[in-house]
Amino acid sequence: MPNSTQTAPVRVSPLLVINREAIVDCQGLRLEQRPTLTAIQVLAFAKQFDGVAKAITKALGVECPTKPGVCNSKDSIQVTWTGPNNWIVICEEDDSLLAKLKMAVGKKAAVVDQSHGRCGIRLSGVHARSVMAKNCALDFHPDFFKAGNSALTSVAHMNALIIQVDDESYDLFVARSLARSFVHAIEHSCAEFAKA
Amino acid sequence: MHYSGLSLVKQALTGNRGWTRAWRNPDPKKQYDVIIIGGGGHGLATAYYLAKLHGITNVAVLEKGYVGGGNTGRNTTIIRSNYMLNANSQFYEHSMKLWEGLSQDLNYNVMFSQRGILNLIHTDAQRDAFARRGNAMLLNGVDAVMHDAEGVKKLMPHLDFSQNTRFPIQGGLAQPRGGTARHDAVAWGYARGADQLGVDIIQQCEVTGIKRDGDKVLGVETSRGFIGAGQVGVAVAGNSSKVFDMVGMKLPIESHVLQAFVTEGIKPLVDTVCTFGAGHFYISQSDKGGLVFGGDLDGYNTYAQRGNLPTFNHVVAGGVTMMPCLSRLRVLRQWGGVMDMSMDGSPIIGKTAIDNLYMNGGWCYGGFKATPGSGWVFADTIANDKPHNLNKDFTLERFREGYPLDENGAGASPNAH
Amino acid sequence: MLRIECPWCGVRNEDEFSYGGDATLERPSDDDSIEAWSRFVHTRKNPAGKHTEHWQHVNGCRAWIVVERNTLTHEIYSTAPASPILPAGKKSTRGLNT
Amino acid sequence: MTQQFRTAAGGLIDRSRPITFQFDGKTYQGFHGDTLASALIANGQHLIARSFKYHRPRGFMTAGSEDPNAIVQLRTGSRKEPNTRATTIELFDGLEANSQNRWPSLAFDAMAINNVFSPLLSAGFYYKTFMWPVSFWTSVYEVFIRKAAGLGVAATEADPDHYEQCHEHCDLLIAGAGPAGIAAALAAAATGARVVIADEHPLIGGSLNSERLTIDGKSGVEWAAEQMEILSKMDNVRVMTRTTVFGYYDHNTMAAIEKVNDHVAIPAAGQVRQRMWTIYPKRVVIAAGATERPLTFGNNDKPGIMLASAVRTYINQYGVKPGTRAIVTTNNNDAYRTAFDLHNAGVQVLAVVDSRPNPDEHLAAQLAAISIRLITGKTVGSAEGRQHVAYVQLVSTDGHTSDPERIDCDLIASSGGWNPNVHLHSQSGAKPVYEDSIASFIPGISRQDESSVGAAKGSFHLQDCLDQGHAAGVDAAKMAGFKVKPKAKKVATAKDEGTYAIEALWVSPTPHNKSYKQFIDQQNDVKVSDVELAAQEGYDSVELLKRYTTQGMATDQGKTSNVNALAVLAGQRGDPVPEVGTTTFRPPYVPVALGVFAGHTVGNDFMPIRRTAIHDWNVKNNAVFIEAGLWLRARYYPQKVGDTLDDCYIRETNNTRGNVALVDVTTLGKIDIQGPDAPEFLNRLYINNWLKLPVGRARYGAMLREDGMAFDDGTTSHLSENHFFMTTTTANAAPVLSHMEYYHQTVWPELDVVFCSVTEQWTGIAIAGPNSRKLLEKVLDIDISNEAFPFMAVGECKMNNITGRLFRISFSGELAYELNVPADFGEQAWTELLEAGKEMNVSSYGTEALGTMRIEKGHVAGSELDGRTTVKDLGLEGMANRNKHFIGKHNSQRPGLLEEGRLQVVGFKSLESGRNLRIGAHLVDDSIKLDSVSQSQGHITTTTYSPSLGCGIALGLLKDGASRHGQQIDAVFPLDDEKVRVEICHPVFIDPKGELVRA
Ligand SMILES: Cc1cc2nc3c(=O)[nH]c(=O)nc-3n(C[C@H](O)[C@H](O)[C@H](O)COP(=O)(O)OP(=O)(O)OC[C@H]3O[C@@H](n4cnc5c(N)ncnc54)[C@H](O)[C@@H]3O)c2cc1C
Ligand SMILES: NC(=O)c1ccc[n+]([C@@H]2O[C@H](COP(=O)([O-])OP(=O)(O)OC[C@H]3O[C@@H](n4cnc5c(N)ncnc54)[C@H](O)[C@@H]3O)[C@@H](O)[C@H]2O)c1
Ligand SMILES: Cc1cc2nc3c(=O)[nH]c(=O)nc-3n(C[C@H](O)[C@H](O)[C@H](O)COP(=O)(O)O)c2cc1C
Ligand SMILES: [Zn+2]
Repeated sequence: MPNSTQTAPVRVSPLLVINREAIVDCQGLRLEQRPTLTAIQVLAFAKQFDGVAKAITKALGVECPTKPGVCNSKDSIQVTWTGPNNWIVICEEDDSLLAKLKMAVGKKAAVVDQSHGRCGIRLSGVHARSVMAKNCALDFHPDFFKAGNSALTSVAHMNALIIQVDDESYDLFVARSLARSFVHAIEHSCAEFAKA
Repeated sequence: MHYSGLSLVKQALTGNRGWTRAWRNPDPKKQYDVIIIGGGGHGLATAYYLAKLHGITNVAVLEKGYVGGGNTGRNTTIIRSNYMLNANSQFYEHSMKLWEGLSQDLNYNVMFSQRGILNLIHTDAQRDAFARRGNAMLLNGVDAVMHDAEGVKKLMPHLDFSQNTRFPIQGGLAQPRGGTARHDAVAWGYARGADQLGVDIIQQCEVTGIKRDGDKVLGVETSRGFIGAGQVGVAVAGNSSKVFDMVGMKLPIESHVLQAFVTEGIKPLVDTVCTFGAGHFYISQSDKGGLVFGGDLDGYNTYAQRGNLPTFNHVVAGGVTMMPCLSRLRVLRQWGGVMDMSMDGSPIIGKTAIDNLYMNGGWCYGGFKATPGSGWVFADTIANDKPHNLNKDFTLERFREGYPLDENGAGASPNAH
Repeated sequence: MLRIECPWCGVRNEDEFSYGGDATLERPSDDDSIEAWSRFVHTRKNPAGKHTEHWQHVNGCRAWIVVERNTLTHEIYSTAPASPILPAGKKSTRGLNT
Repeated sequence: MTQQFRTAAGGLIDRSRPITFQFDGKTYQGFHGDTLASALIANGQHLIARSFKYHRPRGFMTAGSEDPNAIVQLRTGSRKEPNTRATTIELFDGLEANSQNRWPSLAFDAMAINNVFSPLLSAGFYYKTFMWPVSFWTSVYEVFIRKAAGLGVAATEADPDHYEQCHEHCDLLIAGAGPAGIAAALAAAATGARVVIADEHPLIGGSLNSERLTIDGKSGVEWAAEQMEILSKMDNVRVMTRTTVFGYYDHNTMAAIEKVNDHVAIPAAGQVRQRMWTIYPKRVVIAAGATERPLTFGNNDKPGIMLASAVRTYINQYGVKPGTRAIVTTNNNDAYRTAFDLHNAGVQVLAVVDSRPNPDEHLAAQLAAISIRLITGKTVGSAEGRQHVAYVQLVSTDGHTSDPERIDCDLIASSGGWNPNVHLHSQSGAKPVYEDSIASFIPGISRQDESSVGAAKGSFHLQDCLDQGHAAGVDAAKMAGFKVKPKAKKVATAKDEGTYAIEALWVSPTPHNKSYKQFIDQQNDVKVSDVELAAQEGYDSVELLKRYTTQGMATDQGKTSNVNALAVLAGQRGDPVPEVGTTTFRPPYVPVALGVFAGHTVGNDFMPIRRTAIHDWNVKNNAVFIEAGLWLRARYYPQKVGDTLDDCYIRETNNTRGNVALVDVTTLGKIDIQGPDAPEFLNRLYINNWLKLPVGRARYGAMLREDGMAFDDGTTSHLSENHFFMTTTTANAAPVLSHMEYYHQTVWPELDVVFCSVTEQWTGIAIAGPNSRKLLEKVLDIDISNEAFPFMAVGECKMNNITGRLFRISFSGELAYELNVPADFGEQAWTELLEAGKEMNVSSYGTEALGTMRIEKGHVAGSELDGRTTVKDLGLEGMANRNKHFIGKHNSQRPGLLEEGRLQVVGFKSLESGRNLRIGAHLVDDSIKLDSVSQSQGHITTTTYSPSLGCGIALGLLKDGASRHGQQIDAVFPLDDEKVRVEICHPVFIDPKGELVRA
């Protein structure tokens, strides 16, 4: 048995090696990482969808969306529809969230920690929409995709969750193993705006 | 009329007025001994060998459009016999041998060009798989050479040999006798050859029904009326399910689209047929100078004979990655063919549940190279009413009985072969 | 480009989906013969015209869906969830995209 | 003496911005706004290329992307671009172009000798010869044919430029920004609809820029420029110039290529050369205009012979005079404009030759007013001259050809009528139909959400174009749900330009009825006689004709020639043109560079890389990587310079077997499964039993495909009630999850279970070797004694505050554990384990040692699970419980999968010391010679040198292998002419009873 002179573990996100404040930072465009998020997936069991949504709403104080393509948020918590029977709850690191959600949904849903499995990136600025259009086939016109909208789709040929944060910012979540390739691909499409 | 350099000169001197039709344009007779449905390479070759090798000349080939207008006229013309499983290996090697004398046999230059085929290797796992295949080929009497990167460079100097690419080239498995042929010429050569032996080639004649008396086929309904037949052979590739539906048979086949592309003509750049092992891409240069290339299936059932963009983009990304200098060359045309994808990726040639109805199909994207061999064994099967040794394993029953011939191990998912 | 409407996520490009083939095949029961099972796995209607097929929205919500599509023209007549029990997709009112 | 053929003024060129460029090594000057073609013409250079087959001198036939002749080699070095149309190249400073397919020079081309032999080189001649002697085909004929083929020369280095892709959505996409397209854009945009309008040219305006037309009282050029201003300023409009819509795909998906930087020498940093647009419009308006076709007469391919409309474009748009003494020859009204424009530009018009006996009186009067001679009922029978037209011979269209009139000239402006650009319409799946009144094809019934307007629809009257464009724009907006506001109701008004009338003339009679080369497809040198010959030989459907003669298969895809060709074929067959039909139109509308399709997913970015949390540590510690799917895995860890793969994996294996070592197993698929029916679901998925697995235990499982073949294997653990955790092989992680989702959603929806991938959440570390427990005891907070944590036990644990999961499972066959920790702690856990184990010399090991140990242990993996093997073949049949239902159960009982003679997994030991076995070797009886027809009885799937056994061992698949242990056989590798004698043995080489793992 080990003796317990333990130090708290430090989370190392896959993008931390990109040791800059922002990955891309120029006039009208910024690409930065959002390390050490907490991300919890909640999957409702059969016929429990509405009940689970209510439980989440109650536990978090954020309306849990029952419609596809919606992310509701309050303070730092984003609750996003991610499938016919599941959601993902994302916020700044919060070790208590997992237990809180498990408690809230009881036997109605599976609650799975994905905090280390997803890597968060924020793309913002007036050119953000153009960069999105180069990497994703969705329509980002403000009449069709605006703050509070989300989509699971393919971005730069990789699976991603997109959440529009405000008129000019998008949060992108990708598998941690792909994070560096993903950022690299997005950087490509920023190049024309990142003029020297 | 015999074709030769001399006949060209003679005709040139008389203003090329003397050339006669390559094949007649007969009206269908009331009855034939054998009707072949499908005027692609396979159907025409079958008719040719029926007449030439089995003396059966009261034969009609019925083609709904123009001869060679199916997959024969839209394929990337790669010819090889680099198969791993015995049944395939022996069949395709037989076909290869027929290719080697085909122009002379048909007196029609099919431009069979044995510039070799090279399958690139990028990973150890591929090297292992190709070693197994190459050794199997040699054991079957087929030529095969394993190259390291240096060896590949001699054959294809303009590939990306740097380490600065996602999947650097480690080597390649080559079949030097592989190559390409002029697709149209194959159809026309067989049509002309069969015609000269008395076969009726009937174009613009679509088979719309098959008339039966119990377990016996009496003939076919066509857009040009009923035509009686002693035996009927079906060689309609992507339309196999449609034709067999006329006798209520369901096949272990799905129809999928495979696309092909050609660039503007350029001076010789790609000397051999080359396939990229890290993506879906293969390329060769036609003797007109265009680079002919293709890749993966679009992946869904279709009879539309046209493909879509995602595959196009994906195929080209593989191409430019494999050979970066392709980037500035331009695509001239994009087209598609309806593939008869079988459940194990291997063909079906033989008898059916109906006595005098025979099937030739399930060619997937590999049937052009089979053309001579396919016609040869299909003619033999029809003439003798039993499969030849070379096609005895290509039965319809193999699926039920558990003898799939699955070169890729993809199982019963046609879009994965 | 096939544009397939996921009953939940809305219209998406074909490359977000993976193809699952004929959706009308009936899976035999454990008591059925090997013959029936072999037919189920291997034979296909492969129609020229309306085809009812499975697709999975793999790069999206991961739902399997049933698509009615014309194999001659690629026209899509309808899409629906494959699972009878997953909560239906109530489309977002906020964006037309979804 | 530069630019002596410039007009005095006018055109859309900027005369204040001269540009210097080179063609064939010679330096010229042009102006900003020129194309390479217009600049060369301004300098009197008409000879631009040699034809494909006969190497005939060729000039500029058109002023646009349809030109069959004017293709050159643009730029040099790695930016070399063969077959580039001089008529579309915007002039830039430093431009270098060269002529192609000629030797030694453009003016003197030795291959022009082919001209003399042309009767020998008739359509399809190569199919009839080069067959004897057989050996000459490869050594002589083919060499010659290949050398002769092709036009330009490709670069051989990598393209230094970048490309990208972009998506756009809109209510209306308009292809073509001529008057019709502009009118459509204005009308739709005024309603608020989202409009994209694209045009190939740098300016919008289409034919307005090359004609002298008037709209709303302004010149067409001015009007277009004003609309460009208006449209560009609207938020709901995207005006895309230099953008060609090249493909119409399913579900109204359009592809376009934007030439972002082709008009500069080198794109600026960060800029792409070209961009591909995938556009998803609700509706498409095709306003692509029409393409003029030439008249077909003797020697109609000489430099100095141009389309009548091209002559106007050169004069009006580029301010150059394509000649000094011109003949206009036509069968329709439109070409008269050319006579007026030439006259206006000060070029002498010797005659307008109209093949119709009774031309338009109004036009005749206009000609008379400026004293231009009008010759009717006649046409050009032949053009004469060496490298340029010097004179024409006129013949009567009624067949009277014996006394041709000779007129000396240096320019023939020729018009055979107009072909609406039905390409995109046709690509959309629709069928164009023949329209007698214009003697050409027009769009037929729409099959997708598109309509054609203006010249693309066969309407050649400017006001009609404007009206139709406007109406189509309004309709599109309405269909997209927009209300039409009053200001959107206004249509521009054009000054009347008279009407279009034509009497088809497909082939001109020749002087004295002599045989002349009358070209149809100028790039591929297809002549009228070739079409006739093809028909004579039975290649008499359009498609056969095309393939036999190569008509329409060149880089221009027959834009100017197809209709002429099929009319000739129709004549030959004695059928009306519509009965002959057209060939199939296919994308792309113009040739498009491969680079643009690839975008930036090329080279290193061809596919993304998946990295584990240990990746950076691996890099720091000199790991050599290997690809596994998209993952990079450490294969082995060199310790010092010169360490080979063998040195490393033997060292790593020995340290594992004898001590303790760590391997990163993150890449295995991991699936979280929860729900009351999870056990039942697993029970149907796997062949073995899952209903009674206790909490806290793992079990090895195997699953089949529905066809009965083995699919995947791995362990699944029962974490807590109704909560399971599955691992899959790296390769099958995604397919297995999809497979489970498929069965759950479509086959067994009644089972209450959910699952999701957690592959990314966890870093997996295997700690293997006799000292593994000792090591873990140092760092973990739980009791892992054999009693408390036996083989196949599973439990939660903590290591230095990192909460993880511990699994007592073993791939190596040693006492081993797998520790999963949240991935952001992966590297920390890994280094802490190494740190803690330092005193016991713990090391890391890579996939090579991992593989060695799995072979020694006889564990099957991907090379045996190759999709062709059954669990019986793999020796796992004992696991199957056939009293329950599971996927693949029935098909695995097909006779062929059960019978004797199948390949089964066995082990092999080399019997020749020092000689290892090789993967891919085949197993044959010793009597076999290496080149005889296969007697292969199986093959070797995986091999290694076993440090534990001190010899080469292997696993393989051998016919009836299970019953042949102890026998000998040859493992042959004919690719390298090798043969090794081997002993067949049980696949488990080490610890067959599994005592180590349970220790
Ligand atoms: C893009 C592409 C690339 C390919 N690349 C290669 C390659 O590189 N190498 C290779 O070996 N193979 C390749 N193939 C496969 C190969 O082209 C085919 O397997 C082969 O040509 C099939 O020949 P066939 O004679 O059986 O069929 P087809 O040539 O398709 O002939 C069948 C004929 O039957 C006619 N028909 C159909 N229904 C009826 C009816 N009811 N009545 C009358 N007639 C009917 C059709 O019109 C057609 O002409 C490729 C295929 C495609 C589409
Ligand atoms: N005989 C005649 O009298 C005759 C014949 C033809 C045209 N016209 C005149 O020409 C005008 C026709 O106007 P219009 O607007 O229909 O055609 P247009 O020719 O003026 O404009 C078409 C535009 O579309 C562009 N284009 C074509 N295909 C494209 C593609 N795939 N992608 C992007 N751009 C593409 C062309 O480059 C051109 O700029 C009218 O003034 C008409 O009177 C007259
Ligand atoms: C090997 C091969 C080479 C080809 N080369 C050319 C070519 O150089 N130019 C061309 O226009 N088409 C070429 N094609 C394509 C044909 O024009 C045509 O697209 C194809 O035969 C399919 O017919 P479809 O498009 O009429 O349906 C080629 C086709 C093949 C199979
Ligand atoms: Zn979805």
